[in-house]
Amino acid sequence: GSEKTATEVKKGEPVKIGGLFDITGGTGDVGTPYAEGEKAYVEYINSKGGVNGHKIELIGDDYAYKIPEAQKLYQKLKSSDKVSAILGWGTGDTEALRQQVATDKLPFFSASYSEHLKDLKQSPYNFLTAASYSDQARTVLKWIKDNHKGGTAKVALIYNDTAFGKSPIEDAKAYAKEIGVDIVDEQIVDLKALDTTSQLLNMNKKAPDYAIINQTWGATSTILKDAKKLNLKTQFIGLNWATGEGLVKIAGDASENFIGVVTHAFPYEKDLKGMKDVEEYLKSKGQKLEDKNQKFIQGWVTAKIMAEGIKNADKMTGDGIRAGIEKINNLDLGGLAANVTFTKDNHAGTNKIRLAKVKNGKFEVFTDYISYK
Amino acid sequence: MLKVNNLEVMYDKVILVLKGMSMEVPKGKIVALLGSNGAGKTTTLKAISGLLKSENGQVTDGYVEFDGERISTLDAEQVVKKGVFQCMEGRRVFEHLSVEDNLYAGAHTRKDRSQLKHDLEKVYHYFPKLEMLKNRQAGYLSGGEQQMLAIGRGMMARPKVLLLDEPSLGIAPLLVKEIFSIIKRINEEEGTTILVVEQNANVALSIAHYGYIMENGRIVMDGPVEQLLANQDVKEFYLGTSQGGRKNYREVKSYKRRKRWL
Amino acid sequence: MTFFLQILVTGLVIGSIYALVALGFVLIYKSSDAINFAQGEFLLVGTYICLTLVTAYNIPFIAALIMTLLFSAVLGLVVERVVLRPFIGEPVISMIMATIGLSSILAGIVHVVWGHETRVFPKVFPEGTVKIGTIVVAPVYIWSFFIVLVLLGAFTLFFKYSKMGIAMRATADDQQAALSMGISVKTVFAVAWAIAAVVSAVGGVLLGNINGVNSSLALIGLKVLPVAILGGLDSIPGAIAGGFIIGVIESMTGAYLDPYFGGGLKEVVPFIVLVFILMFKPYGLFGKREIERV
Amino acid sequence: MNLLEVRNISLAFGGVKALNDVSFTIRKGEIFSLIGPNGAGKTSMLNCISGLYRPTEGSISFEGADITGMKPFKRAGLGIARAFQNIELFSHLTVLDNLMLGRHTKMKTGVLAGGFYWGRAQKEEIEHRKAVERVIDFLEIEDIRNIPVGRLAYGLKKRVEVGRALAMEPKLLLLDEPMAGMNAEEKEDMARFILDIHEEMGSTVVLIEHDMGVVMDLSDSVAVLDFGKLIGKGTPQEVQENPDVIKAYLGEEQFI
Amino acid sequence: MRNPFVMECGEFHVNYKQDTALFKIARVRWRVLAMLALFFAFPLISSDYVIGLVTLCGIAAIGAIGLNILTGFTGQISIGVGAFLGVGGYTSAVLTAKLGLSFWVAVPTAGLVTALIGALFGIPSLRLKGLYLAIATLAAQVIILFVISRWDSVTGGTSGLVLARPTIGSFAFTSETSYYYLMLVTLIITTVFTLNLFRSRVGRAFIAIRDRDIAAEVMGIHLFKYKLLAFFVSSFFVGVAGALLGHYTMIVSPELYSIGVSVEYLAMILVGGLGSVFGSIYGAVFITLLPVFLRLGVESLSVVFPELGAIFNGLKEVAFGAVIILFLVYEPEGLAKIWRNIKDYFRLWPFSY
Ligand SMILES: Nc1ncnc2c1ncn2[C@@H]1O[C@H](COP(=O)(O)OP(=O)(O)OP(=O)(O)O)[C@@H](O)[C@H]1O
Ligand SMILES: Nc1ncnc2c1ncn2[C@@H]1O[C@H](COP(=O)(O)OP(=O)(O)OP(=O)(O)O)[C@@H](O)[C@H]1O
Ligand SMILES: [Mg+2]
Ligand SMILES: [Mg+2]
Repeated sequence: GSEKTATEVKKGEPVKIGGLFDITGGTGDVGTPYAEGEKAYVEYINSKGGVNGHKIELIGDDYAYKIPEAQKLYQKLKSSDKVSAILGWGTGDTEALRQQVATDKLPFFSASYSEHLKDLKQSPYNFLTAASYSDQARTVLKWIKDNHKGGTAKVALIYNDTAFGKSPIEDAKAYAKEIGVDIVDEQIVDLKALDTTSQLLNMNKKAPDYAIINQTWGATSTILKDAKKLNLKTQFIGLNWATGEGLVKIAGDASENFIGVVTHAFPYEKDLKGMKDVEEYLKSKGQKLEDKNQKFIQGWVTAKIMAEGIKNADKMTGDGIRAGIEKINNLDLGGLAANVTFTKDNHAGTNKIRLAKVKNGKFEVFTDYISYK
Repeated sequence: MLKVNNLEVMYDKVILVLKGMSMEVPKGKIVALLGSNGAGKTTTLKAISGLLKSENGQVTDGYVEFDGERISTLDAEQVVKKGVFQCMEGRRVFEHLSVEDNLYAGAHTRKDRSQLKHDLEKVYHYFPKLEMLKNRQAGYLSGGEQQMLAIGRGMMARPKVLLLDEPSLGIAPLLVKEIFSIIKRINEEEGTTILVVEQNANVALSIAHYGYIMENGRIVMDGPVEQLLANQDVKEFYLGTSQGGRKNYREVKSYKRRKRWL
Repeated sequence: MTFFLQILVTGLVIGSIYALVALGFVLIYKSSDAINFAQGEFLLVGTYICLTLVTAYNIPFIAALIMTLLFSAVLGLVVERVVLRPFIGEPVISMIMATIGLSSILAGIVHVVWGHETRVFPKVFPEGTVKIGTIVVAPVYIWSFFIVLVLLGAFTLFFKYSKMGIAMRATADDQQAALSMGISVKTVFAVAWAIAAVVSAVGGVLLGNINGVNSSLALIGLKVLPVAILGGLDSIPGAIAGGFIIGVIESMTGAYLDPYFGGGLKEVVPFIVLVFILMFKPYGLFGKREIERV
Repeated sequence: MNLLEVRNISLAFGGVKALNDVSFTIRKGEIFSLIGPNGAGKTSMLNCISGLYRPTEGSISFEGADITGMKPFKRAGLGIARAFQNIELFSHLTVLDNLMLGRHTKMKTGVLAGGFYWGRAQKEEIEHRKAVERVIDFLEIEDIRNIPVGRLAYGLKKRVEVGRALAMEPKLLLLDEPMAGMNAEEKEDMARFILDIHEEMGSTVVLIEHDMGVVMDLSDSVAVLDFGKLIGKGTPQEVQENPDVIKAYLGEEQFI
Repeated sequence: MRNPFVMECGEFHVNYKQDTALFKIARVRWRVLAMLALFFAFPLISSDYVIGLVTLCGIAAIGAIGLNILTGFTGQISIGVGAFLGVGGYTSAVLTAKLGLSFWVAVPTAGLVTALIGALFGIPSLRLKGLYLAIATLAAQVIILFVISRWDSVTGGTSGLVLARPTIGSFAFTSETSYYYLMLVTLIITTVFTLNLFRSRVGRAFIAIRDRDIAAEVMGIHLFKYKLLAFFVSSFFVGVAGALLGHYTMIVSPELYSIGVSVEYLAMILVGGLGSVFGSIYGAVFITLLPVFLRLGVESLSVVFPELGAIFNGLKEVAFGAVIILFLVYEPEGLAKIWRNIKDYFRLWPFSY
């Protein structure tokens, strides 16, 4: 048993892409629409005739957010299905597979935007399709710096004790120092926290003007509710996984005035050019944009970038697709996300984000795509 | 009243323990069931009381009849409701319950709850020691006290038939006498029918009306007590006496007589 | 001082939720000596049922809650009948493993029926906060606090005096002997599971009102295990005390230690305290000790 | 010479005084019986001797050395072996393995040697196997040596338990009601074993038994406990005639 | 029916050495050899994917044997295996990646370090029993993971560490096949070691403690020492498994060692059979492959009913739970027992009566 993995795909044959989805696991609430978005785009592009005469076949499965399952599923995708690239999901599994995808030469997109995936030496086959968590945090800090009135802005960081949660922290602190924003406090809040009173009270002793949250919806909502209960004056700003329709739903009133980092468009931003394709696809399925949420768009966009890479590829192998992705230059995503550009020495597609504020139970985007640079 | 007919019992679908066991317990009498270790006495009782199922045992042939009704397919709790109550081997008191709660547990199937207080008094009347200990945790009682509790628990169920499995096990001689005299009194005063399984043949036969002897899964001898007491083999193997009165254990090394029925 | 009191009260009210969930463990353990690893999923199912009744069928909350409790009771009965009945008389470890299997089954069903989207209760408990002096508490927690106290009383009496309560304790001690008393072990288990499911559902509905409902709610089950152990697995007052103690320790650690350790100690310290206490009280604070005589 | 000296032992559980100022000595090579009503503290006394209970007061010495605070496993090393009132065998192990466990203190194989099972470990295993086979022969349990003890009938279990204690080649053998639940015939067998052990192996035996016939026939001396107090001791004859003992334990009329 | 009192016909052991042998009967010895040959030849006929899966099974089996030593044989329930796997993985990662030691030194060292930490967390077993002890091991799980994710300077914190595949000289174990052999040899050593252990003094003492600790103590077994020893030996193998797993997947991170992993290992030994060495292996294979087969099933069903994909994902969990329960109901003694039954059946076939 020593056959090589995916050989070159012949003309006219489908290109196989592997998918690692979380449907039933800990992040199933956002993983499910994300996976749907990816599948939807693939179906959409195939209905348009595929790319370069290849249909795309997305072979994916639920790994329930369990890393060992992800590893087994990856083995299968690689050895059995012989896929040429992978659409992954969480931070843990992306990390766990980083080395292997490099050995197996399979380009890998995940929904985890850890800064160190930028490091080409460590992770030559990983790509970041949206602004990294660190870039998100830096941009937020920059925005604070630019918009804060009266003295030096005091900022607290709230995150959880996982690779995901901690990912932007060091970079954020370094950047804050650089631009002259005070990081006055850090609080760790568990992803499943029932109560954050002690953290918030401690934080409040430092009286921060802003608190940047890198969490998922559940924990963010708990924080916002407790903050409301304790009547805190701090402005909370969440990175992309804290942001989304789900937060408003769970936190209710407490989410008013919360500011979120928006990496991908909300389906209700119907005016966006890119939303037309989505609408068209959904119509063909008898669905409406209103049924979908932002994570669907995120999946859609991710798959779209992958398809673009395949389009640019000279050879239909993992390596070839990587080269294809590296040729993407200022790909216009029709406003669904910031335009992306990849090169041989840059696998981070963008560092731009938008910011949105919750008004009357709805995220309203109030900036253009901005960046700290 | 209670009739066991040609009963066959198997454990684990493999080990045949009862091989055609038959016996009868007449109403209002005390019947003793004797037999060596592993003969299947406990198994017989369990087959009657429906406790086999929870031990992976099953009745493969024959039946048990109580008041003309077959009970060998019933669940344990139904058998108790019908009025057959087994005091299990080794006392099996509920260790973490108080003595009194143990007694209440015994009355679990009783419908006439208003009578409980009265019956409790009665148990305390037969076993005054239990009253003194009523709030103690049963697990810390001494062996004899636990045995009293086990029998008292049986009384609380007001059974028509009480099955006693080795009530003398590990009990000091004086107390054995006391317990058996109480068993006799319960039989006489309450009219409870009693089937008692014993190793201590002397004491069992001293209160019983009728006796059965079992070996290897079937009855090998039965008869009224007087008749059994007169039997040479019974004397030798169960009563531990021979022609010259009690044998001395220092001298038993010399010879062993074969049992005639083997 | 206000800071301290706020932290203390927060710990107590969170503790009351822990206590509620821990009660479920205790009830199962009291009748079968087993730990129910599906406790979290019971809680989840109950919560979803209530949620569905309220949101999809527009049934008033109280009525929905009562229906949920009835449903939970039935669920407990069904689970006992279908899944756990065969384990009567088997070693406890098999039973525990079966509950792990059960948790997977329930999680799967929840997923098929309700998906993974986070859902939210419509406003059931009054909005805003309750102020006790300078301290603020969310109303849900006040409710939970009182429910816990009521259940504590009710169950204590139940186990001490009722026929079923005695039968349940007896069964936990010795199933065979209980059978020989005419105690229907099946009924005992069924009742225990039904009650445990009901208690969990109450806990779940309260939790659901705090943070919305999705499948990760089930994780509370594992989180509360130390609470049940600390109090003593078979002790109802133990579960309550354990809940409050762990709640307060967590809250205090979060407030006073986390700042020095970079946070996160809050989740760990209860375990350290737990092991420490167990070394002195090997059966928890109020657990019955194994009677070992030779 | 005194093998064991028990001096002023008291033992209390909460409020319950299980033993109250009990003293006696056991001479080397005798069969010593401990009798008394249920709950008198006989088993508790054995537990004190084998180290499972720590007496609240008093001291115990074995071969002249004080062992009051010593852990049970160490006492086993000194040569104190025990068979229990309610059979405490290792029910999933075979008869052979149960007996081999009796040799535990006499063996040395550690984890590594055992795991790799190289020369010395194997040799030791075989050597002790021989010793165990002698016990098996002695107790006439050859045919069951490979059966897990959980499956054995009661009487055989009792015998295996005595065997396990014997495998320790004890200087002092403690037997807690070895004949309970046996019929006359089986009691005779067990009595024969106890006498043989005593004669052939020279072990000193402490026997707890409720069957007065057995006690009176086998013992060299007898001690009687009641409510944790020693109410009489001496030869069987003396004890049988002691009025306190008769009142508390034996009763006026004797069972056959 | 086979009479349990009669020995297998035609086999006589004339000395104790034969009678204490691991595989007493010649035919069994042959069968074992044949199985071994099969395992060694297996990669030649199989795909990388399957070899990879079997490698994962094998590594899990080493860990499961380790856990079984503690839980199945010594009766000390542990829900901390996950974290001990982590200790093994991390130790090896730190030793190789940070200190530059060789894999061949690092893995045994990882075993030893895990063993020591295991023994440390075994200390509560002095006083705690049963489920209470189980929770103390759960505490170990939580505490160890906390330390791992906080000790950034050594462990790389939450983002973990990257490991390399081992090398001998210029040969690197990068292929699935080569790593498979590495696993296989380790598994064989583990298995033989454990089998030996339980036919000699220490192993017997472990079982005695499980069956009846008080009696064991009276037999001269130092309970505390032996319990710690059981934690030590058990954790050693778990640590080795963790290290092997780390080098196989080439990554260690705290999220890999969650409580879920601990529960999964418990499931392995329960389904396989408590107190059975081969059972641990069957159980490890079963629990590792069950999701794979369920996924296969779902996939083939999805081809027929593509719309029902989401439902199938839920059903997968249902099936997983149901299989475990059915196992426990129909064969509480686990796969090992089923295997024995099959053997018994064939041995006496056609006279199985
Ligand atoms: N649950 C069981 N599973 C398998 N075999 C059993 C079981 N219970 C009893 N046996 C076997 O059945 C036989 C008869 O046992 P039983 O307990 O009925 O005997 P007994 O006459 O009561 O003996 P004793 O006087 O020792 O109590 C014994 O050989 C015993 O090993
Ligand atoms: N571990 C314990 N905890 C509390 N009380 C105990 C304990 N062990 C024994 N006792 C108490 O000590 C007293 C003596 O018990 P012990 O078992 O020594 O009696 P015994 O003479 O062996 O009686 P039997 O003949 O019934 O076996 C009893 O009252 C018993 O309840
Ligand atoms: Mg019996
Ligand atoms: Mg005693």
